[in-house]
Amino acid sequence: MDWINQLNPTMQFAIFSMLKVCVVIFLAVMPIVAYAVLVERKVSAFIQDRVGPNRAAPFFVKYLPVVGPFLVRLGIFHPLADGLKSFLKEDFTPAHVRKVYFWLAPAIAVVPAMLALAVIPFGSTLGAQKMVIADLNVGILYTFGIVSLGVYGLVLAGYASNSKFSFLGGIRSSAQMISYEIAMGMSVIPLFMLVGDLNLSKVIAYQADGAWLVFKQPIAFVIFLVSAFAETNRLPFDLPEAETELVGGYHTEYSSMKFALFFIGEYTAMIAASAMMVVLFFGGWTLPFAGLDQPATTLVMGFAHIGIFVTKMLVLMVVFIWVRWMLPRFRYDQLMDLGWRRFVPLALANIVVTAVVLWALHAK
Amino acid sequence: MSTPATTDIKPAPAAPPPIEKIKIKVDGREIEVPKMMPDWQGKPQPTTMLQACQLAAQEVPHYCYHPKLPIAGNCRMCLVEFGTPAMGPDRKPVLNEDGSSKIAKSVLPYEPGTPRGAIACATPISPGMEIYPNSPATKQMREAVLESLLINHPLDCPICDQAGECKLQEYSVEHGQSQSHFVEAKVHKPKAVDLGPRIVLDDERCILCTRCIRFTKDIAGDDALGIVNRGSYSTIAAWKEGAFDNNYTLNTVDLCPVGALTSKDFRFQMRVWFMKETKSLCTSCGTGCNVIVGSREEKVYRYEPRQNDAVNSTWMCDSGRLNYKWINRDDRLKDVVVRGQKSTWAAALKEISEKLAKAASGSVAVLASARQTNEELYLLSKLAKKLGAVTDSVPRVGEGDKLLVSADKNSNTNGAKLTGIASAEMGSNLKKIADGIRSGAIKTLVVFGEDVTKHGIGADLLAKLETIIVSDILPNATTATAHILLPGCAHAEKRGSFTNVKGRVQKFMKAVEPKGDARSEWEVLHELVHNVTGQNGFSSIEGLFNQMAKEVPAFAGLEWAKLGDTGVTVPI
Amino acid sequence: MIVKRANLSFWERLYLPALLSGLQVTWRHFSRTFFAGKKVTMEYPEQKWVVPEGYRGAPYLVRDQSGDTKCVSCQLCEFVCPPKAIKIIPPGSSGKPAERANAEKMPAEFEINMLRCIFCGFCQEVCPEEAIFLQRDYSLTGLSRGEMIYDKEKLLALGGTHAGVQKWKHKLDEAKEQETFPVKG
Amino acid sequence: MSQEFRLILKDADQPGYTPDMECYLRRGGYDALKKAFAMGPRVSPDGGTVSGPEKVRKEVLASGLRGRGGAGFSAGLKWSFVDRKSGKPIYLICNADESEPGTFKDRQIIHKDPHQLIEGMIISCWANDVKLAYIYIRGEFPQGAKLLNAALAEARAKNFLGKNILGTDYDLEIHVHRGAGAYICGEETGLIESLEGKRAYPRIKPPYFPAVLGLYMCPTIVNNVETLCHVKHILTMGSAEYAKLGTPNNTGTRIVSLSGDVKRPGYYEIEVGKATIGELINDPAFGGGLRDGRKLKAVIPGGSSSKILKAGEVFKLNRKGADGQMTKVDVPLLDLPYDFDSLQQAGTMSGSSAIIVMDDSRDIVECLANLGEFYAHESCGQCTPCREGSLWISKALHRMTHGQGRKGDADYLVNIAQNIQGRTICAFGEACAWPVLSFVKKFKEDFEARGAADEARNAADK
Repeated sequence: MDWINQLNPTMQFAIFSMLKVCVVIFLAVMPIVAYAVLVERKVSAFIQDRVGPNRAAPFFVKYLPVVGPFLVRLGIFHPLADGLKSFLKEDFTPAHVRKVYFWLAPAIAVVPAMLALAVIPFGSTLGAQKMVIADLNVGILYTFGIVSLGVYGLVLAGYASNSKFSFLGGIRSSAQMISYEIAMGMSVIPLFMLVGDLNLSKVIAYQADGAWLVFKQPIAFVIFLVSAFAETNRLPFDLPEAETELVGGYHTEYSSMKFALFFIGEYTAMIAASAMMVVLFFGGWTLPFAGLDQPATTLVMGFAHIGIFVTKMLVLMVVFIWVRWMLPRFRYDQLMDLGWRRFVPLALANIVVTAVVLWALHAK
Repeated sequence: MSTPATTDIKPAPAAPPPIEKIKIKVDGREIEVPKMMPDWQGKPQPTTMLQACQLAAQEVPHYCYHPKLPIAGNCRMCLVEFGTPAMGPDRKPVLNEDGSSKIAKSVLPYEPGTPRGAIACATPISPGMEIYPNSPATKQMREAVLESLLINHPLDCPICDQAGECKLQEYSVEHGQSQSHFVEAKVHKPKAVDLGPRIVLDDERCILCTRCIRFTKDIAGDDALGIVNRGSYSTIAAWKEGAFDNNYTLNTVDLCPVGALTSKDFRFQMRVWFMKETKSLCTSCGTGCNVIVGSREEKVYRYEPRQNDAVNSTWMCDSGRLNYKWINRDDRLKDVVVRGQKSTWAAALKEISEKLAKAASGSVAVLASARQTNEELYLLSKLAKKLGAVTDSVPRVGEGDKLLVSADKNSNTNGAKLTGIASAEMGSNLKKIADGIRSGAIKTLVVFGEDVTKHGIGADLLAKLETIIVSDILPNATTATAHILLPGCAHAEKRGSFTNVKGRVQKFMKAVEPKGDARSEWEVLHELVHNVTGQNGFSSIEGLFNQMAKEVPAFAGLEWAKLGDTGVTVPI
Repeated sequence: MIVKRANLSFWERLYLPALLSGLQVTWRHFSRTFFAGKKVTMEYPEQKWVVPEGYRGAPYLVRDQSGDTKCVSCQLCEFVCPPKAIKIIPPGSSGKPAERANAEKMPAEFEINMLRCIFCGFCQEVCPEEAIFLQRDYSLTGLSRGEMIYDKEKLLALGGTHAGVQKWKHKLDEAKEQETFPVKG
Repeated sequence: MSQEFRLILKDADQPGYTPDMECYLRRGGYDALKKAFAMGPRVSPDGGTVSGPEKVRKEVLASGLRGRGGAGFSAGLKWSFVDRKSGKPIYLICNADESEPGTFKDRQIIHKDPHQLIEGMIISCWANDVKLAYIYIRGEFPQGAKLLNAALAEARAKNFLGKNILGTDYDLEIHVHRGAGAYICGEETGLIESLEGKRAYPRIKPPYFPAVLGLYMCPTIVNNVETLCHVKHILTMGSAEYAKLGTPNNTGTRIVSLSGDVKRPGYYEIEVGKATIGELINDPAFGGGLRDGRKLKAVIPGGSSSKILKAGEVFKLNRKGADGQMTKVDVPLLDLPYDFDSLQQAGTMSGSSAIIVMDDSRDIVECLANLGEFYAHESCGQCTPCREGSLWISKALHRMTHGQGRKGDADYLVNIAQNIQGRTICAFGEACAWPVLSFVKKFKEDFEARGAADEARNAADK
């Protein structure tokens, strides 16, 4: 491993970043996306008294005596089949679309969501490496900046499809995501007023010292949570797709892998939102007992921290899924009303109150 | 109030004697009806209650009555309750308190409480009469008659060709009762009786209205049908089995209000409710009988006569009616063929246009068919005029009869004459054309819808020609020799107009799509005329007709829209 | 009718209790299925659904007791069929005579496009001969579109026999009793 | 006690009387014709003066002679309807198609005294300016047709027929036409159609009133055999004298055909209204009573198509009292005078004056079934209600008489019959419906009991 040390620090940083990106994206995010879909299908099935996917069985299953059928019934292989299917389906480009944008849109839908994950500290340290791809000082600003790009994918898809359904979906998504970005952004300001730093690792450190921010800023959490639903276009805010009204919304005209990219984008955004919430409100990789709130000193602890983080994140994702089968879709005016007339004033008020409290505490 | 007129009033031209009107009440509404109305032969006869009800827009159901047949009055379906002004012992009308005359409803003489109906088809109206076509008594009479008609009816609508246009079905729904009291065994009569070469009779379905008998005897003049047996066992029969064979037998199928008489040709072919009905004309002879083409999914299934009192009343001959099968024939010309190679319209028309534009005056002969429409013949004559071509068409003379069939077997002889495409004596130019070809003066021959080899221009002459342009519907010796072959349309596949032997210009509509690549000749010709003469015209049949009406003196003043469904007579 | 909106209290207007109860409902279903294994799903190819009486499955043609085709090619089903799945070719005047006595007509061809069929049952309802019945088949599969167009032979084979009133036979019997009726053939 | 009064059949049954000319002339035959011809010079119809034929017509009208065929319509009035200005020839047809069940009076005249009919016809023809007349005789009367043809030949030989009859400028020819055997040929328009060579389908009225549009679309008079015979007697006796016979408005004599369950069935000529039904049945001069031990059940008073009268019925009749006022009087069946008006007031008709007597051994349903079968067989089949209804009635009755009756069959029959009467082209509808209506009305309990018994038995059998 000497050759690494012989490189200059910039190159080293680049190589490690690449490594982390690859590991995180292809070993963590993609499987999580794939299995999140399975979980979504299974959970929804259970909530609806069904059994969910339990059919896909690759050839080798028959050689696994007890485990094989169990895994099949669990639906473990369905995500694989889904992925394969996405590649094999006909990639149809309708004649009437604007081709460049049409091809561009799915990529734009995925990339920002993945980029947002870069600043998430998903563990303390593993050896010498900090478990974050890019430990930026302005992590949260970066996140918001990147996330707000996500809307372009949807708007472009809607525009490029040259279809009324897609177009309506695109328009709705732009209005919805811009609206809730404001509430979301304002909701986290009190956090940083408390922490005094924009680096997300610092936010975790702050929480490790005291209580989790969800307890200190419950209003901020509620606004952030709801806005996260809206930002990720999840039910009850899935107006851009709204199957019952718009066929498929912005992705009506998409098929095959291009469609799958939208899907991946949505789930990645969900992961990013969950991860962000874990970092901001639930103490990140820490647990307030058994000394788990200090940076890892051993490899075991490092993996444990990653495990803690991932577990918290998955729980939040299940909440996403759970809520989906509980609430019906909002009407467009209700959505706007909630965003602009409830959450924005509430977030503002939260900032002012926090500021006043902080001023009062510090004035002593 | 009014001052006496001071200006001299010129005596008005003698008006036709006014038709005397009678005031009667139909279903409580007072209307004025003429005292006399034409009967089945068109002679004025006292207006009947049924005619009065029709004028009052009140439908009186009937089976045996037909406006074009003598009245039989045997079905009793048109029984209606009625009343007449009551007469006092002094033979003066009894008045109500308000001064209106009191109406005595007609009752059974021996049972004064029971209303007595009169058959509306034969009972003349009288002043002050009141007709109750919707009264409970009238409805009860209809119900009873329908029940009687149905007790011995086999109710085999599922296998009956008439189902869907059956008056028994229609009236049962409208006027019948939902169930019958009848519990006895039905009377059974012969089924599928071979009445004549084109007619099958199902005696069980017959309601013995005798329309067929009256038509055959009084209109067709062939007393071939009659009734045998008595009472409920009565059956229609021809005087000898299979002897009902005049040329008008199929009209009895139209006349038959039920499915007793069915056409062998249409038997079990297609249910009538699937039929698309298109107003058209029969092209089998010069009479130009108005027909309705029944088609489904681009296939012609039958012709039926359409009423036009100026041409065919409500009848048509069997030979004309059955002359539709060639439309569905498999060997129809379907492709544009240029010198044996399948081609396209664009290419073929371009070539023809160029050839004709270059042709020297007099080197072209145009042979049109007197079975083409006025519009086509007009366009052809325009083209011929530009080219200085010799033109003619072929006369066809056959046998006519007294009723409808004309001896002229061309459907548009007068059209060919009036548009100037035919020579003064049709067919006299044929020899001239033949001579022209023989001498080499005529180099190009344009033939529309005729087999010239049968009319004096044999294969040897055709071989001499530089270009033979043929448009036809079915293959023949001429189409086989054509250099450029254009597939044409049957009249059921296009729109246009014909001028019949009496000079009546009548239009017909498109019933089915042309087969294969075939295109309406007038569209093709329109394009050719435009290419060759440079004249622009109309690309719609309406516009084309109106343009023709302006340019052809005989059609002056006509318009497509003015032709209506029954046509307009022009001087010939 | 105008329904007045209920006046909600502040607590209710927060909608939080409603949200919680919603979560509770979904949780109850989730846990019942996940832990107790109660489910409504029937796992189809292994478990076959027993079709109840009156189920509207695939329409087939039936034969009568004597094994004759009941259909007389009246084409009412073709007319009434909303998706135009039925196509009947009548025998025509020169077509093959009917197998059974007295009813002169039988379809020359009878096709149902099972891909088009919506199993509405109009054909059965309209049939004056009780010749077509929606039967209990719900699993119709084929590898090509052509395969899914069932012809007369197939429909009759699948339809089986339906014992009912033999209308035409009854007519013929009645007619034979009446001696004046000429019975041919 | 009533007596027969023989006018038409006065000579016929005398011993030694033969139907030939000699015998007829011996007894004053053709005197009436001569008397008629003597009534005045034949002048053209537009002559203005009252001509001889017109005098005869007036005589007949004044005599009050009513048609003996069934409807009982005034013969003189019928003649007066004839369209004499059309310029078309006028025809006279003698309706000898006597086929009403129970009726056998015309046959007696034709068989026993054909010349009487011929003389009556010649007078009637002369009175109506008829140049060609027909005798339409029933197909089942071959002997009658033979006798009539022989008689006509004799008359021609004696110049009672043919050109310049008895030296006048009057020409007349009479032809005998034999029907082929159908009840409906007795209907006057059906008869005309049959005579024209077509199916005997009655014509629709309007517009085909025989007096205006009859045979070959010319004005036509159709009279019954007996009616035409009476014309001769009116001429012989004079109308005033003739009108004294019988009762007012019911003048003359009638031949009554008495049949059924009486001891002496047969034909009896009576003065109209001078004998009651009871006398006709029970008087030794007529029927001589029912057979021993039997009781009267019902009487059909005027041929099978007239409405039945039940034994013991009492009718309300208009009677002129001593003060000239009309009063309602109760008259029991047996006291009902046998004339046109009384029977009409009793709700039936004298029809062809054929009395059918039924005693208590008769099953009323069987009787009606018999009549129903006749009418179903004889319906011509032209118009719907009668064509289908008559067979329907017959089939229903056949079912009832074969143990398959139903309780509701009485109303079932009435319903069918009511849908026939008054809705048909000719009076056959009534002829067919009336027996059913009257039988069921008067013997409803018989029908219902029978139906109920059948139903109960059939239910037990199951």
